[in-house]
Amino acid sequence: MDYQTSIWPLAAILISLLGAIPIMLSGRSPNLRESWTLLAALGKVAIVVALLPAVLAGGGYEFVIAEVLPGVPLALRVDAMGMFFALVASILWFFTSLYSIGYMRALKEHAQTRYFASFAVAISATIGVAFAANLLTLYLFYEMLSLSTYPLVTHEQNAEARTSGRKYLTYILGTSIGLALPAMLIVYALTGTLDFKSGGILAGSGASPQVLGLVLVLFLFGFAKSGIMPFHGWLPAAMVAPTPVSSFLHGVAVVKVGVFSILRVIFHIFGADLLLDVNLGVVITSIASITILVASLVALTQDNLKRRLAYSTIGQLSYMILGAGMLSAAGMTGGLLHIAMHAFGKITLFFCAGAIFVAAGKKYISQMDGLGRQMPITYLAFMFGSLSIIGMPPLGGFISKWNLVIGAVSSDQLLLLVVLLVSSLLNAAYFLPIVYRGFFARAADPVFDEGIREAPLFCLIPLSMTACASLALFFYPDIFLRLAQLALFP
Amino acid sequence: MKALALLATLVTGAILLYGTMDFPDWGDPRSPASGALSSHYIEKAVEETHVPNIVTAVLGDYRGYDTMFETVVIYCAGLVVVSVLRRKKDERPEQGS
Amino acid sequence: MSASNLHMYVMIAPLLTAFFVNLLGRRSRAWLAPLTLGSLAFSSLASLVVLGRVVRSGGYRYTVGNWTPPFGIELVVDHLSALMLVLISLVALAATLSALKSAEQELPGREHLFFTLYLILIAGLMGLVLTADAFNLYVLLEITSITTYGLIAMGKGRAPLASFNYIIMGSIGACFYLLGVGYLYLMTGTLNMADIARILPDISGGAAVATALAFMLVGLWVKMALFPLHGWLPSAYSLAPTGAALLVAPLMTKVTIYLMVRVMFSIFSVDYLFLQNPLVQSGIVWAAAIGIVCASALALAQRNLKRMLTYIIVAEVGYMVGGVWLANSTGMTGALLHIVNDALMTLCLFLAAAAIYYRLGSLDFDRLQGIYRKMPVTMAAFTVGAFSMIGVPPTAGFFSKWYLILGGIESGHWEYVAALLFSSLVNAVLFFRIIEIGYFFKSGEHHGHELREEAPLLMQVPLLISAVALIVIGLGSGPLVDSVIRMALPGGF
Amino acid sequence: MKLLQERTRKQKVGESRIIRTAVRLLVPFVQLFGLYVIVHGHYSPGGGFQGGVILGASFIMLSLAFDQQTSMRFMSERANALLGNLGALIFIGVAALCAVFGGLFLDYGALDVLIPLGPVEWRSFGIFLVEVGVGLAVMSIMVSLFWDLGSAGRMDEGL
Amino acid sequence: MDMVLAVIVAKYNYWVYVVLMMIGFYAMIGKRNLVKKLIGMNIFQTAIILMFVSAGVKHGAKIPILDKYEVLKHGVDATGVVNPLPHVLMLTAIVVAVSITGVALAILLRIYREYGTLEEDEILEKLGK
Repeated sequence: MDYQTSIWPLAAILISLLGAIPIMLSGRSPNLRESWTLLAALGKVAIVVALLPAVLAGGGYEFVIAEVLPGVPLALRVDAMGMFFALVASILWFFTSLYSIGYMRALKEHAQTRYFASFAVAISATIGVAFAANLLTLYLFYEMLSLSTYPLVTHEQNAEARTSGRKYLTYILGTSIGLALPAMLIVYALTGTLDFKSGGILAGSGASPQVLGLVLVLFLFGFAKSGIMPFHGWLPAAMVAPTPVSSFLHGVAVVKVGVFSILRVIFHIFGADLLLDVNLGVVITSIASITILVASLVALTQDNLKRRLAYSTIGQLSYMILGAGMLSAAGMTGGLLHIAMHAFGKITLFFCAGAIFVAAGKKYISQMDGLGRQMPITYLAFMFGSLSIIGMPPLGGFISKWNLVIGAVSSDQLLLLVVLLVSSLLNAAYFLPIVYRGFFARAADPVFDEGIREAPLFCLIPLSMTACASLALFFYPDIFLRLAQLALFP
Repeated sequence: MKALALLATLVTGAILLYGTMDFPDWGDPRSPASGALSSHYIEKAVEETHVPNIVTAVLGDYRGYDTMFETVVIYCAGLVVVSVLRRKKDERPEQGS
Repeated sequence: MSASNLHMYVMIAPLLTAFFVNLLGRRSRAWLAPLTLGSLAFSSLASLVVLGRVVRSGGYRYTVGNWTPPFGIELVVDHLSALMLVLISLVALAATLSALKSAEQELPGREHLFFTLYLILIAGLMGLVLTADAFNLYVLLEITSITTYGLIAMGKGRAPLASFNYIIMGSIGACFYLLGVGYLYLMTGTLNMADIARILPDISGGAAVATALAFMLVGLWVKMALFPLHGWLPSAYSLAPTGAALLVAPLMTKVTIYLMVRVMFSIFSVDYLFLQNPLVQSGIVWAAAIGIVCASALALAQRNLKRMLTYIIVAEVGYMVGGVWLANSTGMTGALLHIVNDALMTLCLFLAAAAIYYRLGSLDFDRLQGIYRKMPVTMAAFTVGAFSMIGVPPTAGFFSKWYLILGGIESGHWEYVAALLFSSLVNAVLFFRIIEIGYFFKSGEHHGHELREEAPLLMQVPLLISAVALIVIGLGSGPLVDSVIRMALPGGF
Repeated sequence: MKLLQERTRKQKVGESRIIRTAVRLLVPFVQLFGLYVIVHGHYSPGGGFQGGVILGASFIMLSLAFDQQTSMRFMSERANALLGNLGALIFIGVAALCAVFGGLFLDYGALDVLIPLGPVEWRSFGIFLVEVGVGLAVMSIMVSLFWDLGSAGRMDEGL
Repeated sequence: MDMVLAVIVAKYNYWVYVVLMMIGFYAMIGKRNLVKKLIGMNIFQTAIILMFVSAGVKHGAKIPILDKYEVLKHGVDATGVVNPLPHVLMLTAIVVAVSITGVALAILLRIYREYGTLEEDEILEKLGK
C-alpha cells in the first residue's frame, strides 16, 4: 500500500499539545480555558476523521519528524490500525472533556488548569502512539504518556495520591525502561530497523526461538500499561485520581496504549506467521488467560465501585491480548475490535461511577441500594455499559466477543473457549448485581438518600451518548470492522 | 589503612621496576632518549635560533608553548594563594598578584 | 595562514582577558561581566567557525612556533577536538552567566580573583583538547588542576579540606601520567604523540610500554574519578562555590575522558589496546560496570541535591569509560556522543541547583518541599535535565545511552548493559524522589496561595537555553552523529 | 638605602644588627645578579625562572632580616601585582603578536615585520623578551607567595 | 646472581628513583598528617625529576651550552653534549611542583585556621561533633 507524505498526522498530535499552552495561559478565566479544551478536542476529532477516508481506501499518510538513529527516524504513519485506535481515542476525548468540565466544577477541584493542561498533553501522546511509524517513536510517546499522566494520578496531592503515584511510576517506568527498552535494543541489534511492517521485521533475522521468546516476554511485560499480570498493581492504585481521569486514561487511553503497543509488536514486529512457526502464541494466550480469570475473580470481591471497574478493565484488556495470541484471523480481529467496544462500554461505566459520586457522594457498592430510582438515566447507561462488557447482544461488546469465540473455535483451542465463557459469566456476576440493587433493592436509610437528583447535565449528556454509542456499535460496526480487516490483512 | 597503602606502594614500585628492565643503561649515549630529537636540538639549535645555551633555546622557542603555560601555572599559584589566604577583614583594599 | 590561527585565538581570548579581569576587576566589579562574557562570546563564535571549517574541509594539524614536529609542539584540530572546543566554550559561556550572580552573592570582594582563575581554567581546558604533545598535555593538566584547587578552596566551611584531598589525589594522578610519559620518552626519545605512535611498533621492550600505558591510564582515571578512585570528587564538587561547580562539574570529567581517548588512540593502536590483550579490555569494561552500579547505589544514599548529582557524575564517568573500552564503533560513538550530552545534562542540572541555592540557600531535600510552586520555571528546566539523565526520549540523554547499550549488546558485554539499565532505573528513582518532594507540600500549606520567587533572569536564561538544547540535540542527534561524531571516531574503528 | 640605615639604627624590628647590615649591603648586588642571570640566559646557565627567583629572593631577604613592611616599602603590593600580570602578559602578548602578524603562534620569526633583524635574530630576541616576562612574573609571584604565606594573609609584620 | 647485580648496577639510577617514588607515594596515601602528605608529594615529584634528568646523561659529555661562532663554522658532535630536553622538561616540572606546593601550603594554613590542627584524625573528629 502507498503512503503519501502529509503534515496532518503531526497536526493531529500537536493540536492538543499546543492547545495546552493557551490552556495554561488562560488559567484565570475557567470559561475561556474550557473552551480552549473543547476547541482542541473538536479539532482533533475533525483532523482524524478527515484522515479516515484515505485509510479506508487502503492508503494512508506518513511524516518524518527527524532522523535520529541510523535506520530509525522519528516518523509518523497513519495506517488502518493506528487510525482504528486514534478514532476511538479522539472521539472519547471529546466526551471526556465535556464530562470533566461538569465533574471538576461540580466538585470544585483545585489546580484545574494543571489538570486540563496535562490532560491535553496526555491525549497528544495517545494519538502519537496510535500514529507511530516505528517502535522508537511509539516508545517516545509511550513514555510521554506515562510522565504526563503522573500529575493527573496524583491530582489530589495528599498522602494517598503520593503513594499511588509512586506505585504508578514504579510499575510503568520500571517496566518500560527495564524490559521494553532492552527488548527494543535487541530487536534493533538483530534487524537494524524498528519499522512497523505487516508480516513483521523479525521474520528474516535468523534469531533462535529462545531469543524470540525472551524478546516477546520482555515486550509483553515491558508495556505494563496493558495491566497484564503480575504488573497490574498500578491500575487499582491509580483509581485515586479524579473520575474523568480514571474513565478516560485508565478506561481508554493509557491501558489501551499498552494493549495497542503489544498488538503492534505482535502483528508488525514479530508477525503472526513467525509466531505460528515458532509456536509462541501459547505463551501469550496462557499469560492472558490467567490474567483474565484472576482479575475477574478479584473484581467480584471489590466493594469500591471504581476498584471493581479497574479489575474488570484488567480482565478485559487481556481479552484483546488473548485474541491476538490466538493468531487466527477471527481471533485477531476480535482482539482488535474489543479495543473499541470495551472502550465505549467501560468509559460509560466510569462516567456513571463519577456521576453517582458527584450526585450522591457514594463510592461503595454496598451503599448504592435503590439509587437507581433517584438517577434512572445514569443507571440505564450503566446497564448498557455492563451488558456491552459482558458481551450480550444487542450491544457492541457482543461482536468482539463473538469474533473471539469464533477465533478460539477455528484454531481449535477449546481451552480458550472455556476461559472466555467462564469469564463472561464472571463479568455478569460482578456487574449485574449493581444494576439489580440499584433498581430493586431497598435503600438502607431512605431518609438519608432523600433529595439525590441526577448529576449535572455536563456529566449526564456524555454518559448517555457513550451508552447509545455502544448500542449503535452493535448495528453499525462497519467502520471499525473494516479498519480491523485492513490492519490485519492488507 | 596503612597496610593497604603499603601494599599499593609496593605494587606500584614493583611495576615501575619491572618497566625499567627494558631501559638503556645509565649514561648510555646511544639510548633512544638522546636520539634524533635531542641530537637535532644540539646540532641545529644554535644556527636556527642563535642561542648558544640550548636549554634556553629549547625552553624559550622549540617548547615555548610549554613555557608559556608554565608561566601561567605559577601566575595561577600566586593568584590562588591570595584568593584562599587573604583575610577579608583586612582594612586595606583587596589586592591580588 | 592567519585564518588557521583561529583555534589559537579561541584559546587565547579567555587567557589574555584573565589578566585584565584581574587588573581592572580589582578597581570596580563593573568590568567583570563585559570582559568575561565578551571574551567567551568571542571564543564561542570562533570555535563554531572552526568546527564548521573542519566539518567542511577536514581537520588539520598545527605546529606552534612553526617548528616541524616533533621538534616543536604540535596541535591537532580534528572533528573531535573542534567539537570539544565548541562544547567547552558554549558551556563556559552559559555557566558564566549564572556564575556572575552566584559569585556576587557568595564571594563578595573576591570576584575578580574568582573570574581570573575561571577564565584561565577555561583556557586550560581548551588547550587540553587541542594539544597533541604528551608533555604539553601534562602542563595543561596541571593548569586546569591548580585553578580548580583554587576555585574549590574559595568555598565555605570544609571546602579547603576537600580541596586539599583533591590536591593530593590530583597530584598522584598527574605524577602517574608524567611517569608514563617519562617511560615512553625513555623508550622512544620523543614526546609528540604521532611520533611516539610511529616509533612504538618497531621497538623491543613490551614491559616498559605496557607500564607506561598503565600509568597514563591510571593517572587519567584518578583525574576523572573512575569509580574506585572517585573519593575526592563528591565533597570537592559539592563544597565548591556554586559558580565554580557550574564550570567544573560539566567539563572537567568529560575533558579528561576526551584525553583518555586521545592518549589511547593517538599514541597506542587499537590493535595494541584491544586485540593483543582482550582480557584487559573486558576487565576494564567489567570495572566500569561495577563502578556504575556502585556509584548509583551511593547516589541513593545522599540527602543533598548537589551531593547526589556528584555521585551521578561518577556513574556517568563509568558509562563513558566503558563505552570507549567496548572496542566497537557503536560503543565509541555512544561514548563520544555521551561526552557532549552528559556535559549539557550536568550543566542543566547544576544551573538549576545554582538557581535554587541562590533563593533557598540550601539544597537539602527537606528544604525543597513545594519548590515547584515556588520556582516553576527553574523546576521545569530541572525536570527536562532529569529526564535526560534518566534517558527519556526525545531528550539527548536517551540517544547516547541507546548507542552505549547497543554497543554493549553487540560486543556481548551484558554486564555493562545491565549496569546501564540499572543506573537508568536508579536515576529515575533519584529524580522522581526530588520531583515528588518538590511537587507535594507540607500538610500545612496544602492549598496555600502561590508564593512565586523565581531566580534572577541572569540565571534563568542559561538554564532554559540548556534545557532546550537538550531536546534540540536529542532530535538532531542523527545529523550530529553523521556529520561530526562518525568523523571523530579514531582510526581503526 | 637611607631608609634601611635608619631602620638599621632602630633596634625594634628584625634580626640582629649584623644580619641586617649584611642584608642591607647584599640586597643591591643580589638584585643586580638576578637581572644578569635573566638577560645572560642566552650565553650561560640561567634564564627567566632562575633570575626571577633570585630577584624575588632579594625582597624575601629584606622581609626576613627586617620585616614585611620594610620589603613592602621597596615594592608596594600593587606594584608587585602589576609586575606579575605584566610579566605573564608580555609572554602571551608576544606569542599572540606572532600570530597577529601573520605567522604561526609563538613564531618569533614573524615579528620581523616590526624591526627587520632577520627571522633568526628575531627568534633569539623573542626568546629574550619572553625570558624577561617570565622573570618578572616569577619574581612577583615568589614575593607575593612569601608575603602571603609568611603573614598568613594578614600582610602585617609577617614572620 | 651476578646477572641481576650487573643489571642493578647498570640501572641503579632507576632503582634510586623508584625507591624515592615509593617513599613519597606511601607518605601521600599512608600518612595521616596533612603536612606529611604534602612532603610526600614533593618527594614523589623529586623522584620523577631525577628519573628524567638521569635519562639525559651521557658519559663524558659536556653541558649543552656551546660556543656560538665555533658551532656555526663547523657543527658539533651530538654525542659530546648531554641531552638538553629532559632539563627543559624538568624545569617546567619543577615550576609546577613549586606552584602546587605553594597552593597546598596556603590551603593548609586555611585548614589550620579553621580547625587548629593538621592531623587528619583530629580534624575528622572535630567535624564529627
